[in-house]
Parts: sequence; C-alpha cells; structure tokens
Amino acid sequence: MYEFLRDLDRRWIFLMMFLCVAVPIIVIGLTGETFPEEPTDLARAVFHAIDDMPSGSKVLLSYDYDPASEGELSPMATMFAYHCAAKGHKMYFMALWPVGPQMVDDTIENILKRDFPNLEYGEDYVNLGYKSGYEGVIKVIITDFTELYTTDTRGTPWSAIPMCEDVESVQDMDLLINVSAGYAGTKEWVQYAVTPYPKLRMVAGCTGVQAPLLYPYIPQQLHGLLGAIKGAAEYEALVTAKYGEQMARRDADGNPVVDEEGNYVIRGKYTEGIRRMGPQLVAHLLMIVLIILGNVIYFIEKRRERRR
Amino acid sequence: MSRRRTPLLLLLGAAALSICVSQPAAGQPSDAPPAPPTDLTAQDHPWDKGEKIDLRWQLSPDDPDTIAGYRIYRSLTVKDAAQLDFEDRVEDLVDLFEEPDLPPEQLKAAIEARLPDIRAWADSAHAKHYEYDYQAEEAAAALEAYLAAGMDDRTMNRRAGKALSVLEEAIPLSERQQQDEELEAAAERVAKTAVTEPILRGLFGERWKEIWEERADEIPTDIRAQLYELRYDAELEAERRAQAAAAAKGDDVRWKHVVDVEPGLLEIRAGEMGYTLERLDRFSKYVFKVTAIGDRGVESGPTVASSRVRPVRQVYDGARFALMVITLLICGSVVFFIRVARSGKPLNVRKIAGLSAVDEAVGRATEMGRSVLFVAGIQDMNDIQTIAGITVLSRVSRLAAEYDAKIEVPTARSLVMTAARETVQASYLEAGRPDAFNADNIYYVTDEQFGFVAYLQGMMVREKPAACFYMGTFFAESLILAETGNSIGAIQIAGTAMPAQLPFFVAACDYTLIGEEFFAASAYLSGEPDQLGSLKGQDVGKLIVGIIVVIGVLLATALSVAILANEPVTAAYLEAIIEFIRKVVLT
Amino acid sequence: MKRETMIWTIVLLIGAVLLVLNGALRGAGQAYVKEVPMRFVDVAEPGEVRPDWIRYDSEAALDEELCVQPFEQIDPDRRKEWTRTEKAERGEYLTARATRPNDNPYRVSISRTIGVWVAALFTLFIFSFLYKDNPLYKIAEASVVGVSAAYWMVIGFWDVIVPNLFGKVAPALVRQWAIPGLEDPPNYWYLVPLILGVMLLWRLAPKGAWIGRWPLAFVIGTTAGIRLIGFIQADFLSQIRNTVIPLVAVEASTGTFDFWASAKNLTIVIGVLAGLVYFFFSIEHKGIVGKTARLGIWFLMITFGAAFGYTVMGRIALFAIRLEFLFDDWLWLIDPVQRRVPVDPETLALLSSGPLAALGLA
Amino acid sequence: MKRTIPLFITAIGGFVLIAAVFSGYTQSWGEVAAIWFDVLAAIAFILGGGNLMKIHLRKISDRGAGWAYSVVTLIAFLATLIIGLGKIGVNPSEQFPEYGMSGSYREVGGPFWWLYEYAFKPLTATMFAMLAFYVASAAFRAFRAKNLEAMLLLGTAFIILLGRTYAGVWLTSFLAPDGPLSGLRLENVTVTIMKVFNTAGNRAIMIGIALGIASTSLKVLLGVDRSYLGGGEE
Repeated sequence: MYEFLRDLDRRWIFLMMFLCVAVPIIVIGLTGETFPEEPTDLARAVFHAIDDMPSGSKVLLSYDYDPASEGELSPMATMFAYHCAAKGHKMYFMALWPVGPQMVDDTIENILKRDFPNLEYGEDYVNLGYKSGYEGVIKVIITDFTELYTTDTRGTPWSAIPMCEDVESVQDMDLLINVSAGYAGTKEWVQYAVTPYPKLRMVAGCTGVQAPLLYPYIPQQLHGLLGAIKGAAEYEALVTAKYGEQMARRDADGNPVVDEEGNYVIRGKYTEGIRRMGPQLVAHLLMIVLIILGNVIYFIEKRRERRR
Repeated sequence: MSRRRTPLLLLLGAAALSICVSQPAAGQPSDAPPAPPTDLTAQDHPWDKGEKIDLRWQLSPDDPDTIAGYRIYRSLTVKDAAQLDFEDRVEDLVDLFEEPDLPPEQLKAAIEARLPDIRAWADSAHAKHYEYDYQAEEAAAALEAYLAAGMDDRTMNRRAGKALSVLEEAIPLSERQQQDEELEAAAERVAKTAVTEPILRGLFGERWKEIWEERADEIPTDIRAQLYELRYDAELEAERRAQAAAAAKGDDVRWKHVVDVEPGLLEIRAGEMGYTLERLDRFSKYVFKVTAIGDRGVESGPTVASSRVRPVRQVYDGARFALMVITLLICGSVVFFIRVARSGKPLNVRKIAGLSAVDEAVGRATEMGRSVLFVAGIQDMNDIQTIAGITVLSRVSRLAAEYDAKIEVPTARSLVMTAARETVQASYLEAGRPDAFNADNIYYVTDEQFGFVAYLQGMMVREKPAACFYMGTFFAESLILAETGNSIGAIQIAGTAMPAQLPFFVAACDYTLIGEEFFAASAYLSGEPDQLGSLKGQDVGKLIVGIIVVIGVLLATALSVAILANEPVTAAYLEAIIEFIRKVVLT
Repeated sequence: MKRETMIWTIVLLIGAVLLVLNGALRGAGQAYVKEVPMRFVDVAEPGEVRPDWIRYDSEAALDEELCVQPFEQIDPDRRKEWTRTEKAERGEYLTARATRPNDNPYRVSISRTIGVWVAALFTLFIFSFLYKDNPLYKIAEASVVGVSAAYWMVIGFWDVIVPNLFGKVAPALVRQWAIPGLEDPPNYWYLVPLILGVMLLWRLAPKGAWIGRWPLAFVIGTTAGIRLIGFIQADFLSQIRNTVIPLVAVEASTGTFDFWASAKNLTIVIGVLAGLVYFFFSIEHKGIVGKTARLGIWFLMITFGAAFGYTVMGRIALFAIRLEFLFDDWLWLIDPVQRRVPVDPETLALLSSGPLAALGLA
Repeated sequence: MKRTIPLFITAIGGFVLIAAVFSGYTQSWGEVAAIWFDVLAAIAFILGGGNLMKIHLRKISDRGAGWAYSVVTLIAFLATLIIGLGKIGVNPSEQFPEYGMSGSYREVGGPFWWLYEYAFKPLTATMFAMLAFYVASAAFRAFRAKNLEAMLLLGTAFIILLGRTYAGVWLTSFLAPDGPLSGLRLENVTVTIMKVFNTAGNRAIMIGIALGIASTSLKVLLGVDRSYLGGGEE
C-alpha cells in the first residue's frame, strides 16, 4: 500500500478528481437533491444589506465581468437581480467591462422579463450600459452621472428616464452591488467610490482568485462579499429560504411545486450555485485528503530514511 | 518660496489665529433657516490643468450650533455671445441649403457672408479643444469649392450641405442647451405614450405592451397610419410644452448642486472654510453660491461669489509635485549607486538561491543532450515583466551557447519573438559561436493564452526539455506549465511578479524568483558591477518606504491616543497632518 | 501493447455506438434557433443629405409615414431585409410547435448542432491528454493553435488596424468601406506607428534587418517610461498610504480602545516591514536582519497559501462547467435548468419503455 | 550606429513620457503611445503569422514527424483568417444596412462566431479546466511539510480549503458564535488570515515589485541593460 501510494501515478489522482466532480453533477442533475448550505456571516451581510432596505430603494448593479467568468459569477448576478426585484428595489444596471452589457441583458431577459413581467423599464429598472475608462468612469459618476451617461443603452436621454429624475450621482444610491471578475471591479469601486464617500454602502460578488485581495476592505468599506461559487450558493440559500414560494417551479395549474417534505422545489436557474457546490464540496474534500495523504507518505518516508 | 500654498500651512495658520476662540454652547435644533454664510470668494486654482476653482467663505454665525453642513452650487455652463452667434449663423446656412427653391444669388450671398466666420472659428482654441476645428475647416473648404464651381454642381451642393450639417452637430451644447433638450425629449416621450396606450390597449387588451415593444410588426397598417397622425400632433404639442417649461425655468443663472461639505473642528475655530471644485470646463465662466444647511435640512439664504471665474490651464501640474520628488529620489538613488559601482567600489549583495541554479540547469540539459525551454510570459513587450524576462533570456542563452545546449523559445506574441531573436543572436555572438544560432528555435505560436499552453504542454511531453525557465507575466497557465514540467522531470526555475501565480510556482517549481527578486535577476546574472549598483538603489527605495511608514504609523497612533485621551484640538491638528501625508505626499 | 490497443478500441467503439444511439433516438446534441426577420426602411426626408435607416417593426417606425404601408410595397431602394438567428431552447421550440404550428419561428439549426458535437469532441480530445499524449490531443492542439492565432489576428485587424490606423490616417476611405459612422478628422500622427511597423517588417527584406531594432527600441523605451511612473504612482504610493494605520485602534462607535483591531494593525505593519526586509539585497540574511527576513518570508508563505486555497475553488468550478456542457448540452443526460421542458410525447414514450431506460440514458 | 540610434530612441521615448506626466498639456501622451503600441503589435502579426506558416509549411514539405498535424494547423489558421478578415457571412450593421461591410465581424450566428463558439471557446475553456486536475496533483505532490515555511503555506491552504466548505463550519461549530473564542471558528480564522497576513504579505510584494519595475525601467532607459538590442557593431 505504502509503495503504491509513494509511486502513485498521477493519473489516479486525475481519475479521482474526475469522479469527484462528475458524479455529483450527474446525481444532482438527475435527482435535484443538493447539499445543505450554512450561510456564513459575509453572505448574511450581503443578504441583509439588500433585504433590510425599504422597498423602492435605489440600487446600482455594476456587472463587471465577461463570459469567461460566467460560471462563477452568473449565479450571483442572477440572484442579485432577483432579490432586488422581489424586494421591489429600483435597479440601475451598468458595466465597466465592454461585454458587461450583454451580461446585464441576459439577466434582464432571463429574470426580470420572465419572472417579473410587471416591472417597467425606466421605472423599476434601467440599463445604463458600458462606458470606457475603467476606474475613470467611477471617478466621474461618483459626483455626476450625466457627465458620462447622457442616455441609457436604448438612447433615452437621462432626464427622460423616470427613475433617473432624482438621481444625480452614485451618492444618491442606497446600495452599490458589484459583480466583478477583475480589473476594473470591486477593488476600484471601493477605492474610488466608497473610500472617498464613506456614506455609501456596498456589497460585492467576485471570483475566487480575486477574493483574497478584497478581504482588507471588509467590513468598513465593503459590507458583504460573496466569494466564488461558495458565496453564490450561500446567498442562493438565503434568498430561496425567504422567497421560495415565488421561486418555485409551477405545475400545470400555475401552483408552486412542493416536494415530500413540504419544501418548495426551486426553479433550476435559481439554484445554479447550490447545485455546483455539490462537486465543489466533494472536490475540496478530495484536495484535503490528498494533502494529508501526501504528508503521511512524506513522514513515513522520512522515518524510514532515518532508520536506515 | 513657491506660490504653492499647502493646505497644512494654511490650516495651521488659521488655527493659530483662532486658538483663543471659545467653544460656543450647543443650541436647539430648529425649523427656521439658519443664518447664511458670507464673503464667498472664488479663485482659479494655481498650477492645475485648468479644471479647478478654489472657493472660500465665512461660516454661518450659527455654526456649529444648528448647522449640519454647507451646500455648494455652481452655474450651468452657458455659451458666450460670440459662440451663440456663430452657432446661429451655421444653423441659418444649413436651413438655406435645405430650402428647395431658393434663388442661387441669395445662397451665394449668404455663403460669402458667413465664410470668414467659419474660417476664423476653425482656428479658435475653443474649436480645437472641443474638436470641431476639422469639421469647420471641411465645411469652409466645401463651401469654397461649391462657390468656385459656379454653384450649379449638384454633388458639390450636397457635399457642402452635408459638411455644414456635420459642423452643426459637432459644435458642443452648453449645459443649459442640454437641459432644454432633455426637457423636450422627456415631454415628447410622455406625450407619445399618452397617445399610444389607449389605441393599442383597445386593440390588443393587456398584451398591448408586449406587442408594442417586441412585435410591433403585428400592428395593422391602418392603426399604424392613425398612430402616425396622432403622434405627429403629440410631438408638436410636446415641443411647445417643453419650450414653455424651459422658459419658465429661465432665470438669469441656473444653478447646479455640486456637493455638500461639513466643516472640521479647525475650520469652525477659524470661522471660515474652503473647497476646491474639480472637473470644470476651462472655456466657461462660472458663478458660485454656498448655503448653510440646518440640522433639520433647512437651507439658509446663499452667499454668492461676486465675479465670474474661469479655470486657467498651467503648464505644470502641481498636484503631482510629491510624485515628482519621490520619483526623483528613487531614480536618483539608483543612478547614484550605478555611478558608485562604476567608480570601482566593491558592492556586496546577498545571494539568491534560484540564480545559482541557472548554471546547473543549463549544464544538466547539456549533459543529457536535451534542450532548454525558455518562456518569457504571455504578455507583449509593453509589459515590463516581459522585458525583464528577455534580459534574463540573454544570460541563459549565453550560457546555452557556451555549453552548446539547444535553447528553445516559443512566444505568445510576435513582437516578443522578434525581440527574443535579437537577444539570443547577440548572446551567441558574445559567446563567440554566431554560427550555432538557429532563429527557427525562437518562434511564435499564438496570442491566445490557452492555445499557447496547449501547444507548450504537448511540446514539453514530446521533447522533454531538461531545464525549463518561466520568466515573465503568467496567469492561470502557471500551474499547467509547472506540473507538466514536473511530470517530465525537468529542473524548473520560475520568476514572476504576478502575486496570484506565485504560490503555484513556489509549490511546483524547483526555484522561484519572487516579485522583486525577478527584476533583480538580470543584474545578478550579468555580474556587471553597474547592474548590481541598481539593486542598492532599490534598497534605498525600501528605506524610504520604511521611514514614511514608521512616521505615518506613529502619527496615526498619536492621533488615536489623542482621541482616547479626549484632546479634540490636538487630534484635529494630527488629523490635518495625516491627511496631508495621505492626500498630498502619497498620491 | 497490442492488447491495450484492442481494449481501448473496443471501449471507444462502444462509446461511439452509445453516442450515436443517444443522438439518433433522443435527438441529443441538437441546437435550436429562433429566426428573427430584420427589416429596415430608409426614412430620410427629401431634404436630408444622409439616409436614415430604422427597423420597420420598431417603435420609431410608428412615427414614420413611410412605414404605414406594408413592407413589400416600399420602394426596393429604401428597404433592406435579412434574417437573424437567435439561440433558443428545445422547450421553446416544442411549445411553439404546439401553440403556433403554422408560423413557428423556432427550428433545429444544423450548423449549431454540428457545432455542439464539434465542441464536445474537442473537449474530450483535450481531456484525453490527462491519460497520455495521443493523436486526438494532437489534433485538438493543432486546431487550437491555428484557430486562435488567426482569431487574434482578425481581432487585431478589425479592432486595431482598421479604426486606429486606417481610420486615423485615411478616414474617408474607411468611412466608405467598413465604418460608415466614422466622423473623426485625419490624424497624421498615426503615420508614426505605420512607419515603425514598416521598419519592423523590414527584417523580412534581405538587407538591413537592423532597422527593425528601431521600432523595438521605441516600444521598449515608451513602455519603460510609462511603467516607471505608473507603478510608483499606483502601487508604490498607494500601498504605503494604506499602511499608514494607527497601532492603537479606536472603536468608532464607542470611542474606546479596541484591542483586537490594534493587534491586527500591528501585525500588518510588522508584516509589511518584515516582508520588505526579505527583499533587501544589500545585506546578507544573517543576525537580526536574517531573523526579520525570516519573519517576512513567513508572511509571504501565508499569503501564498491563502491565494492557493482561494484559487482552487475557481478552477474546480471551471471544470464543473465543462462537464455540465457535456452532460447537458450534448448528451442531454441532465436538465438542471429545464431547457427541454416540456418534454415532447415521443421522447417521453421512448424513455419510459424500451432499452434506453435500461441503459440509463434517461 | 546600429546600436547607438536605438539606444537614443529608447531613452528619448521613455524620458519624454515620464516628463509628460507632470504637465496638464501632455498627460494624454501615455495613452497615445499605448494606442501606437497596439497598432505596432497588430502589424507585427504579419511576422508572427508568417513565421507560423513558414514553420508548418516546411514541416509538411519535409514530411517531418507529425506533419499531418501541421496540415490541421494550417487549415484551421487559414480558414479562420479568411473568414474573419473577409467578414464572410456577416450581415450589415443595423445603423447602416446599405453598407455590406459595416457589420461586426463576430456577429452572432456568422461563420466566424461559429468558429469562436464551437472551436475556440471549448478548446481554450477545456485547457483552463484542466487546472482542476493539476491543482489536485500539485496538492498531493508538492504540499509537503518539509520545513516551517512549507508548513505555513500548506497549513494556510488547508484552513482556507476547509473554511470554504460546510465541513469547516461544522468542525468548529462547538465554539459559540458570540463567545470569547469565536475568533477561532474556522470561518473567522479564514477572514483573519485574509485580512491581516494576506494583506501584509501582498503589500510587501507589491511595493517590492514597484521598486523593481522602476529600477528595471531606469536601467533600460539609461542603456545599462541593452541585451534586447541584439549584437553587431556599436
């Protein structure tokens, strides 16, 4: 056994990794069963930042990512939009990345138009689109939106958008939500918006690679942070717990579907993060086992050498 | 003594004057408007890019009893008379061009009358700054050509008309015109929806909105005709209404709220405060007013600056003075130590483990008869890490040339390939073996990060290089390279300044040059004394960091202690100093 | 070796047969599109010099007299038409087939179906390298190198050369050809990169290849200049600024001493300074300097460990998405976002009976 | 001559751009230089692409090992290049329907988009996904507690990996969330590591890098390090 492990062909590790990810995906895909999520304080902070505001609050959602990071970030983007819509906040979408508006459009199309047909464009949500300049954009709109955003993506002039009438700058927002995959993103928002104007509140979702760089800002400048898919899953768990009835699948008569235990069966697009946590959890455990195993072998090896 | 006034000195001076002003007693919140601030002055900010104006005013006598802060307004930018006149003339001319049966003589006279104006404006600073000088010039040229052609050329007429309308669009709107236009658009939108909804609702019921927005082609032709008529009327009506609204708003100065500010303790003691407005337009004159806001949000009457001020652009940007001093300090110390080194004084530098392994790695590749792989990152030559990687390549390839080992350099950028070829060729020349240089071993693969890695991965497994160097900017591919290299048993030496990728190199490679060590590598490998001198210079930079951090931390700590000891005045002074360090020295 | 080859051939054959069965019987791997007619009308008024195109079936068209008549009757010079295809799901296709069978805008897209299969096979080819290097991986590798090199060249041409070189030097030409909306005046400064570019290409000529060093020198010089000042301003100064923190922290809400925050601040300041000492080149790591440098490297190692742990999460998610593509888009094994709901009756009948259920393809 | 002029160009280009930062008139020069660089890099594609074709054509004509794969590369390369440069199968843009070439070269549904969506994207994304495997094998092989430094790296990674799953939360759930030892709960330990140690470490690295870049740039501008300029007479 020891010899086998010591000279372990790394292809066995590859196989284990494959199984640890593939099996949970298939099992979860076929059965719809997922692991329970115990939300951490950071995810709770995000949830409460949005949920505790009175409905009708103004929320700026900046989607600063591209299709390459969609896997990690689109569950968060979906949930942010859903949560704000369900809560009745006014949503101002924008993007610092050139392809960001597509991500915004996807969210509007898949979430707001399909599940909130009553929301009116221009009154409940607006897509301000992309402006080039990275953090330069933030520096400008923090004092004056119209200096850059004279119109929305449809070309409607700023003052002709009902929900923009009493908005002059980012400072008029009750909350900033940022979904970010790198530069420019959460770090720039913190540096150029929240740091100089500490009254602003901000929560963010980011990729795993980025998360370490953002921790220094919690909680003074950044009130909550969703790190990678785990953060998305925790947040999904919190939102579905509260809005389960609206988010459930519908049967032929339009009633929410309930499983045997009486819990709502949530629609697939709202559990993406939770579903993906299955493979994630198993794979993490595998990593931990591998690290332990590697060290056990190392110590046995060392002891044998010493005996010799 | 320079003209630059530092806020710190000012604050200290102001505070010293007012040190004996006693603290007034706290008052009751009230709904009555507070007393207004007074004596507002506005001055162009010295040494800036022409976008800042300094305001100063005397605080309201009610401060600090019932004052929450001050609200600053500025006037909207308005065009001056000359600009407006020019704009009108262009507009008139455009209209004349669109007039179908205008007698040619009349058009000719109009053109001749306005041509000098257009020429003059094309040369103005305003036109150059707002980039309509080109359009003005084009329009003038087209008009001249039209006149010269005797005004009966149809194409020339069209071209001149088009050039004029392009010019008309290019002249920027002033903020006031913008506001009027927005007003008009808003009124139009409201009017249109008011017309559309009842008709469509009658036709499609609750689905009207969906059809209106997404399936407009389903609306029958006769309804389209009807809507067209009604909306045409609505548009006219809207324009009338918007004009009326704009006229109603049209007092002499239209104000724009800029920002609310709160005075600090020192400013309250001094009884006056200042604020610098940024990002103003250097072609507009501004008026400013400041009001005081009471506890309950009630605004006082204003104090208005007596004159119109225009921000002026200066050659030197004073905001970057501290940056210049620090840059000069760092560069100066590097240059100084390079000179010291050249003068022949011995310089001691510590050893870096990874670098002594370079020799060994290339030597091993030679013994095994295998190649040396060198990857200079995946970024282009506009990344300083790539340049650092190329300088390391020159040392490694020189070793390879001396040992007669084959060195292979696949690159992800065409320019890097070019630079690497020059470098390796030079190394072979230096080593005295120019004939052994083979340019085909340095080749471009693809710009795509993962395409490049896919190639490298396959190549490494097939050719099994004995030594792999990864020196440059790396992203996610770092671990793919390092793990593949490990699986073929190569000696791997990596160097990068990408903090996120360092752990993977540290874990999977034999030696890793971390951050600054990577930049030092070429100096070490060259062994030339003047190169080593630059390392000493870098150390001076680190000393500067240490000194600033220690002073800053001590001051910040003193501030905390002052707050804990309940010494608000000391704390306010300390805070001003720390703000100065943070906002002026360290930006 | 022979036996291994045979086993692999058999395994691959069985897999291929299952795939074909899955595709043929269930339609797995099919991609659907929605066809959207794009109809444009030129609504320029007689006096207007430039044409003014709008969508015939848009909100704006309702304000135009021209659009009151049916599209086919408009003057052919003033209308243009083509069809755009949008991504759609099988569920939408089936629903539309049931509800509006005569004008179903959804259909199976053959090119995209082939695309899904190509993408799936390429995915498998790349993963096959994990077992060992093989011809399938080599095919994928050769394809990715070819496609991606050309892809970036095309982007370089249309996004850089056309707007930033041709568009600046000869805007009139570009306006007539590729970017009709271009309104910028010619900017002859952009001849400089063109000249440098020609110098760079000079190395293809038989003589005077050294002239190619000039543009290289220019690139390296400007890069060095921009980065020197840029990094001092952005990284150097801002990181020092962030480190100016009090060692005695005050809790903002109560105004009292905060022990834990103070300890954290102290650790950060010590960590930064010790880390810098590690990077000191002038002094050997001995004695007190050596100890401080050692402390510095400990901080660096903790930093690396943290970055490693966090990065792992993202990598696993990426792999999970590739597998979801294979299982969901290609094989139709799982349907977590209900794309193929409602299931059509034929497939249902096929699934509940017959050998497919036994094979576990349901 | 052959080396002096390039050195001169380097120094002038660099120092002018440094000085430009300090005047309001010239602060945009850096951006212009960046665009010029992009243009130059795009022109350089001719060199890179030409070299790519040369290598593979030679491999094919020599019938070198794996020449068939060179055929695949060449076909993929030329097909993508021709389709993309010619905007083949692309509709006009919506603003200018009368201009055939006005559409976006990567229009959704067009052949170039197809190549991107079904060849470029899956191939590169799968390469990216292979990292999941390499991360696992690196964890097994390289994370050994050889010395204190390695133990710190390994221990931190271990804590973070655990702390980011349900397992970690569960392991230390016996510590009361608001008790005196709540700071030792794994999720809180994770946060402390990130906020304190990780911040300090990253800062030291970033300051060092900035200094390294400044000094390297200066050496290049002063001509102390000129290896990139190649050989030949002075």
